[in-house]
Amino acid sequence: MYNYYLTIVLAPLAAAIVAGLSGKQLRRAGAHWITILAVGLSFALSVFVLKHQVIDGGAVDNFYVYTWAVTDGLRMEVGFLVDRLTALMMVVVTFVSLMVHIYTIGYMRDDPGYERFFSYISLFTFSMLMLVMSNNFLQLFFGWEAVGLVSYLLIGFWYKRETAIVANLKAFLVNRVGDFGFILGIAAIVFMTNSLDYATVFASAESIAAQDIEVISGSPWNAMTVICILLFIGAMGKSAQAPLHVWLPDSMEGPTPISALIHAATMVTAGIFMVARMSPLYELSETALAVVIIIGAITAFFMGLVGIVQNDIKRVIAYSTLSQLGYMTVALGASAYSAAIFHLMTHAFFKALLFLAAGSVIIAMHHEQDIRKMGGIRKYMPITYWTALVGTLALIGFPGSSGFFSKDLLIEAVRDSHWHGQGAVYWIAYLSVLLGVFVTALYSFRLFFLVFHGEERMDDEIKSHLRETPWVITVPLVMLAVPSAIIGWYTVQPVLFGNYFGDAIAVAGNHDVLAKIGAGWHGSLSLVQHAVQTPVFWLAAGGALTAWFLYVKRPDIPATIKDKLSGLYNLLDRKYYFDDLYIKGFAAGGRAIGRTLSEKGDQFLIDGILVNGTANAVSRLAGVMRQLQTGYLYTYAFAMIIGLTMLLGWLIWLR
Amino acid sequence: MDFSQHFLSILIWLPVFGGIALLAIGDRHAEGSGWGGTMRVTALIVSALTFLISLKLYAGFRNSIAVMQFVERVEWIPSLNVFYYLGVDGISAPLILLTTFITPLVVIAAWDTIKVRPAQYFAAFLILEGLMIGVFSALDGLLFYVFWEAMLVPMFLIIGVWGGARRVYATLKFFLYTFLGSVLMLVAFIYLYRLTGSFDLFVFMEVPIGMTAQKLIFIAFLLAFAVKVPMWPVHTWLPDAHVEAPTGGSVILAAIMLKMGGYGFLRLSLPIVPDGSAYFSGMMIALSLIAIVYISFVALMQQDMKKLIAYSSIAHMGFVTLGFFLFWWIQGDSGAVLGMSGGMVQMISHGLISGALFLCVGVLYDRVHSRQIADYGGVANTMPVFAAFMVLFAMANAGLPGTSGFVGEFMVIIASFKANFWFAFLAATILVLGAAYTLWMIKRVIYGDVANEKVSVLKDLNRREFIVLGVLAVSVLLIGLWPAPLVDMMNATIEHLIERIGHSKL
Amino acid sequence: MIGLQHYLTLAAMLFVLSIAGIIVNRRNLILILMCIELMLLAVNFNFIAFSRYLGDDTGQVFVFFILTVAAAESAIGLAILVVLFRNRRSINVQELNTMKG
Amino acid sequence: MNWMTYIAALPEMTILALICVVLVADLFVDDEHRVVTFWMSMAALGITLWSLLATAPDARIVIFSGSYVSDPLSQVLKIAATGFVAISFLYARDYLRANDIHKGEYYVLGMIGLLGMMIMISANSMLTMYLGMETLALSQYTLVAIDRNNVTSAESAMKYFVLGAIASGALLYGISWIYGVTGSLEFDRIAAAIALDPQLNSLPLWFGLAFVIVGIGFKFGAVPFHMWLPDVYHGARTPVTLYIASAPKLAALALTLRILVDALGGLHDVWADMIMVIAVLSLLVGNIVAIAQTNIKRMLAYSTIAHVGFILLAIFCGTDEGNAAALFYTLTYVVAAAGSFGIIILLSRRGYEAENLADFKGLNARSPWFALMMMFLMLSLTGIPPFIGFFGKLNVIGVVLDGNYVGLAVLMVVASVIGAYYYLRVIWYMYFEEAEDQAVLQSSADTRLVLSLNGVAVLALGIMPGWLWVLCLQVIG
Repeated sequence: MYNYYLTIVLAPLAAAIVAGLSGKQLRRAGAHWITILAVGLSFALSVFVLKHQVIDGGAVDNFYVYTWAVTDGLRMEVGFLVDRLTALMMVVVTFVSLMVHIYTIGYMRDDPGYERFFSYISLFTFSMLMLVMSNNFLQLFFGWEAVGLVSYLLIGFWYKRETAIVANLKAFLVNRVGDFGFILGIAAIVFMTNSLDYATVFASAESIAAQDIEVISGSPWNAMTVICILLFIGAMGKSAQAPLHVWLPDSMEGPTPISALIHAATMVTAGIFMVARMSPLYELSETALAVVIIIGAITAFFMGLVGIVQNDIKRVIAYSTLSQLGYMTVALGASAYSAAIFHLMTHAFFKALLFLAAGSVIIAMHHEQDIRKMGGIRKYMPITYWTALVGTLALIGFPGSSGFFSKDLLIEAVRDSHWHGQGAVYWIAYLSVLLGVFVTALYSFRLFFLVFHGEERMDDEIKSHLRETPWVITVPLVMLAVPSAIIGWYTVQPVLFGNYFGDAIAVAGNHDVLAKIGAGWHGSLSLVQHAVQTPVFWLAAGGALTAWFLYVKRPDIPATIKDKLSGLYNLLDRKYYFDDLYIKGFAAGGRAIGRTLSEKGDQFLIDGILVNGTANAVSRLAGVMRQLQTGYLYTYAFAMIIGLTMLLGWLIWLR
Repeated sequence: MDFSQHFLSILIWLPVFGGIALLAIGDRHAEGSGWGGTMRVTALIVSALTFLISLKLYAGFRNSIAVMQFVERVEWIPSLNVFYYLGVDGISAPLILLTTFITPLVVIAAWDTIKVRPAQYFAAFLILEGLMIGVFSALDGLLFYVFWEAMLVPMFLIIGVWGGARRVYATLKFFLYTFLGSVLMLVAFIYLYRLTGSFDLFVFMEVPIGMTAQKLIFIAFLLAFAVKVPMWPVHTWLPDAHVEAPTGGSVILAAIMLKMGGYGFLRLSLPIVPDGSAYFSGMMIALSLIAIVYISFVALMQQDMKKLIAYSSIAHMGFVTLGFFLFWWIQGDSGAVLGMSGGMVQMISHGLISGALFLCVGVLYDRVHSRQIADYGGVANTMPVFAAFMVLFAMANAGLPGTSGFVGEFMVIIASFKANFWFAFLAATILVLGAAYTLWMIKRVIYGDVANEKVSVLKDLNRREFIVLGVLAVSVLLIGLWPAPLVDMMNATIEHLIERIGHSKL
Repeated sequence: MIGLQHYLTLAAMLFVLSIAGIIVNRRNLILILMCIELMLLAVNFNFIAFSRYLGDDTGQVFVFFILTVAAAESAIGLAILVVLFRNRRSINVQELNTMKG
Repeated sequence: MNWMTYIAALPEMTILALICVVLVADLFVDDEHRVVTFWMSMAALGITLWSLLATAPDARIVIFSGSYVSDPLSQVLKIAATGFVAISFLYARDYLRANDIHKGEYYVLGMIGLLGMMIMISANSMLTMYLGMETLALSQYTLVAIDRNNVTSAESAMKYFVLGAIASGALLYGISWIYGVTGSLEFDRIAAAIALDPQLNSLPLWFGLAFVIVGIGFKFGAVPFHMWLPDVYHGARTPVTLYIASAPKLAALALTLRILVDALGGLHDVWADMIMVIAVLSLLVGNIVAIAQTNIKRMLAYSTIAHVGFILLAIFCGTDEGNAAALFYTLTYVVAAAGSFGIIILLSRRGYEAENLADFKGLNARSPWFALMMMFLMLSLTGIPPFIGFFGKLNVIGVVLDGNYVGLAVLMVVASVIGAYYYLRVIWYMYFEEAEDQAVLQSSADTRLVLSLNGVAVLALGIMPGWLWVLCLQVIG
């Protein structure tokens, strides 16, 4: 298998390098063919790996490729850990990536940076694979930052746009704040175990949990809690959990394909994956899990609300992504790691689908993204319409769709996670995910109706050549619609209850909510049949109907609501003033500090007073002292006599 | 004769005499053939030859042992018991390789950008190279000091003759700052000489010294090295020197001269006065952390690219000193070596990265004749290849894994966590701040729409510039992806050093 | 009875007098030259007194040398004075300050 | 008694005789062929040098009934002095010719001065010392005034004369007291007397000592007895300044060593502190005031004062090694000083004194080689290795640290950092500034050659300083 793994990882890298360096020599076609072939190869092999892992029950592979550096007994190496979790992620990543590659041919057809784009997304595929296949924290961090880099490059892909380059800087810095915690977490792990290797660290998890770290001297905190929270800060940055979520909506400045690939399907889920991967650690710190679940819950509900008031087609989906990531995080917090990963997978499909559909619409609309200028597109773009519908239904969890299984069971899991106690933590988490369903349905269908139904609000010029997009775009849509619709039905049982992940994910006995649910499991069909009995179903339906009523039946109402609840509206419209806080608060504050230190500290105090001050003092002294050299003979003589008398005086009195 | 006996001497004197030869050739052949003139070619040949020879340093270097290698020891001043005593170990060898590696690049970079007295320019650099190699390989206190001081002169001239508008102020500041620092080191040396009757560094390391004396000696060394590194608050010469220096000057200054300070700490302060170092280690760590945080904020607000990079150098060098002085604070058995090798790796990598960044600024300066960030914007539109390089080096400067910039910082942060959570916390702020100031500059210079007509007519890299930056890019990535060779080179030495400073000399 | 200390005191007084003369006088260079002579005279007094007191003649030998040298010295002094006067038509000490600082 | 012992004084006799020859011969040389006088004087100096080498004693010989001594120290100092006088003659020639003051007197007086120095160097009694001193001083007064039509030279000559007279008066007065207390004039007998009767080591003797130190301080130009130095350096024509700045420093060193060490070594703990005070003052005043100078001759004058501080601090330690360091420092300093004034002369031409710092602007463009030489000299004066000046400082700081005067050592290095500024300013003018006048340097080949050798010497000596240090230790020990 060793060579397969290497090929999976290196093929995209090689393609990226070739496409990137060769530049114009190899034509546009050359660029996309080589990258698509490479990613296709990785996908094929990943599928093979998955099969090997799942069907053939192949053993977990954990080996090192090469030693990065060894010093002070700390081995820093690069290696792969491939188990069922990894395999699943590999398939998801390579599949979505492949779809996006194909889709890009159409989407970026007439963009000057064509080759560059393909090189970037292949590079991304490589980085993401490095991340998920890593078997140690160093490589994890490498992949972690590498995907951040590619994301930075791709958000700023259209670097002429001021908004784009602001957004990518913002994205990178916010992610760096997360990584700041992440690297401290890694440092803490090394401090505890003097190792970076997953296996070694997990093995000594118990002993870590038994120790304390004195972050603030005098108040020892449990080492495991510290580590887990520090690591989770990293996850918050990467998976855009509040309050580090601000970069994701802005990241929509990038081309749509990467919004689908990076900012919906794969990179943003790295945090979820990481926590799941670290489950052996998190299981040992309920405090950390509580933090995780609360953060997740807040993100899930409140970001969903913001989605309702957005008018940019991509931003709506972006906020829905935030909300869905919140769901996954909640699942992690409830120790339902499998559920989180399961939702991650389904979400990857239907959210990528939605983004690509949105992209298809955007192309058709000639890069018009404001949904208020759309409407009634349905009859122009049937394929896009139907695939988008599938995606939306999956998103709101329509019974039978992939989203249904993942979300419904995720919520059940949260409901049953009583070990969080019956206190605030539990209820905040449970209610948020519950109400979140309604919100999700509302904004999803608002978007859907505003875009595809209702009157046609776009101007005639655009309308005149509004038509279905070419096959390179629609084929990926269909290819993604299929799994979005059905994959849940078949995979839910094994993934959630069939101990699919085996040892990859560890759950403490009293945390194992899925087992409890699994006890009452009667197969996908019965779940679908009983869907109507769950509050989830009715909330979703309610949301959908509300959307229908507001945006199809009575399009005039929203305006009045907006006026009535202007306070709330502004709060949402301004995204809870997070951006203002960060830009006016931190960014400006940092610059102010910098200016002060630079002017008062360096220029005034050190340079002005200490350095040049001394120099000037000396030269001024010189100016004064040369006055003593009056040029008059008698002064000179007098000086000599002074000297003489000093000597004599010293002799007579001081000795 | 057997050259391997005089290997280091060749490394030192080949460039020096090459430089003298250049002075003899003079500018008469400045223009001449398409080659760009006899003396340019000579300069290139000499520096390249030096580099090729120095490769033997890597090839013939035995990683496993901590003792000095390629040793040469001849009487120099018998009456003062001074020896011409050279040798390298795992600490100095990488730095010498860095020196011989950077100098040819500087020569190429200056190929036809230097118009006034090119011969003297190249000569200054070659002589400087030789003297710097001398500093790194001298094992006799006086010899070390001779190289250390003599080094100032070429740099003084480089900044003063080929520098910018305020070059005189900058170069005098540079010279007097460093001179003040190093004369006190001289006093310390003489004191030790009077104590031991020898200038041999290893004798210095063996001789027991009282606590008070150790403190004073440490202070004396500290002044010399802190100025060179430079550490807060004796750093203010650096921005001025960098801004005014010609590109090559900035590169050498940032890439190699700053490393002298770090090297001095390892070669002299720690082993000669371990107890003094222990006594002051807290202060040193504090200063390093101040450098990292304070200077990063200062860098954020710079309007001049060179100033910004200069400040970022100070901040990054903070990691070096931090890593070096963690030893006394580490809890548990391991971590000291990690911190120290982290500091060393940081020195090498910073040498490459800051050098590369200064070269990038030089590329822009040659075209637009401005270092002000405000005068640029949207360079990527007209210079895509250059933009790619600059972004790469910026990312390296921001410590992106996979580039050399990450390696040292990672090691030092991890080591400092073993000492104290807050050390690591403050050190790790470089992740955010470093990215902030570097990428903000990138945003304002590289990205965006074409800012003005100057930018709109920019020509992309020519072959010469491409080679220089390309070579650096490769090396940055190489170290980033596989630092093992570098780390292995110094492991044994550093372990030995740690073991040595573990014992009190009182 | 007049003893050694009286001679020494006298010599000291002469010495101080001569120095005072050099410092206080701000008019005439000639006076300075005379003061110098006076100073040497004080020295001679000392020597003679001491040699008489010690009963050792070298002191007096020294005095002869001093007298000779003093003559040469004043000759050169006057020569310089002449040069000075030729150049600036004045021997005023207070104008002798073109070089200072 | 054996006349052959008087061979030891052969050099003095030789030069005296040759002076007379040159003096007479010069009468028959007209101004066009004045260079003949030059060559004759050079020949005279050559012969003297030969006689010095011929009579080099391996032990201490005392003749003229104890008033003249010839020992290795005196030999070294005399050889050096002769050499430097020769060098200054060479540097001076073209300048004098160009400025119509090419008179035989310069050379004759210069050689008479040399004779005075030799006498001082070999003096073994107060009387000899005084005579030598006056011989030197009188010839120097005259040399300063050699340009009869120059106001400033006349003025500085007058200042020099008056102050010098006061100084020698004070010295004599001190000598008279020492004579009175110890009853002797010969150094060794004075020392013996003090050693014999500790009672003598009391106020009267110290009283004399103080006056003697005034004389010494004046000869060296140590603060506060330095005031003549800037004006004389400034006012005198550059060749004369060169002369005064070079060889006589050796004589002053001899004066100090002979009197303070040979004669009054027993009073070390008394004079040490006095010397220390004036040395420190010289260090500070010299270095600081030099910064404010715009005239390079004045600047070098103040730098001389600063260097004297170093020399005196070495003597202050009172050890043999200290004295050796002082000797080493003086020798090396004089090499650099002679070279620097040589360059100034080189830059000057008919009717044009290149005595302002600004005149050095852009020298690198006009003559890279001599700019390089000047840089060497300046760096040597600054004390940057590998130039010889550094080793001088190294030794002095060493002996100071031997006495555990760490504070002094720090003071010395800090002072030299301050000093670095004005030396660097010369380099800065030569290299960083554009030339103001583009006139080509004209001077004869031999001058250029020797000047180059002089410049290279500070580097060569710096690379191989060992033998000189050994020599100094030997002649002192």
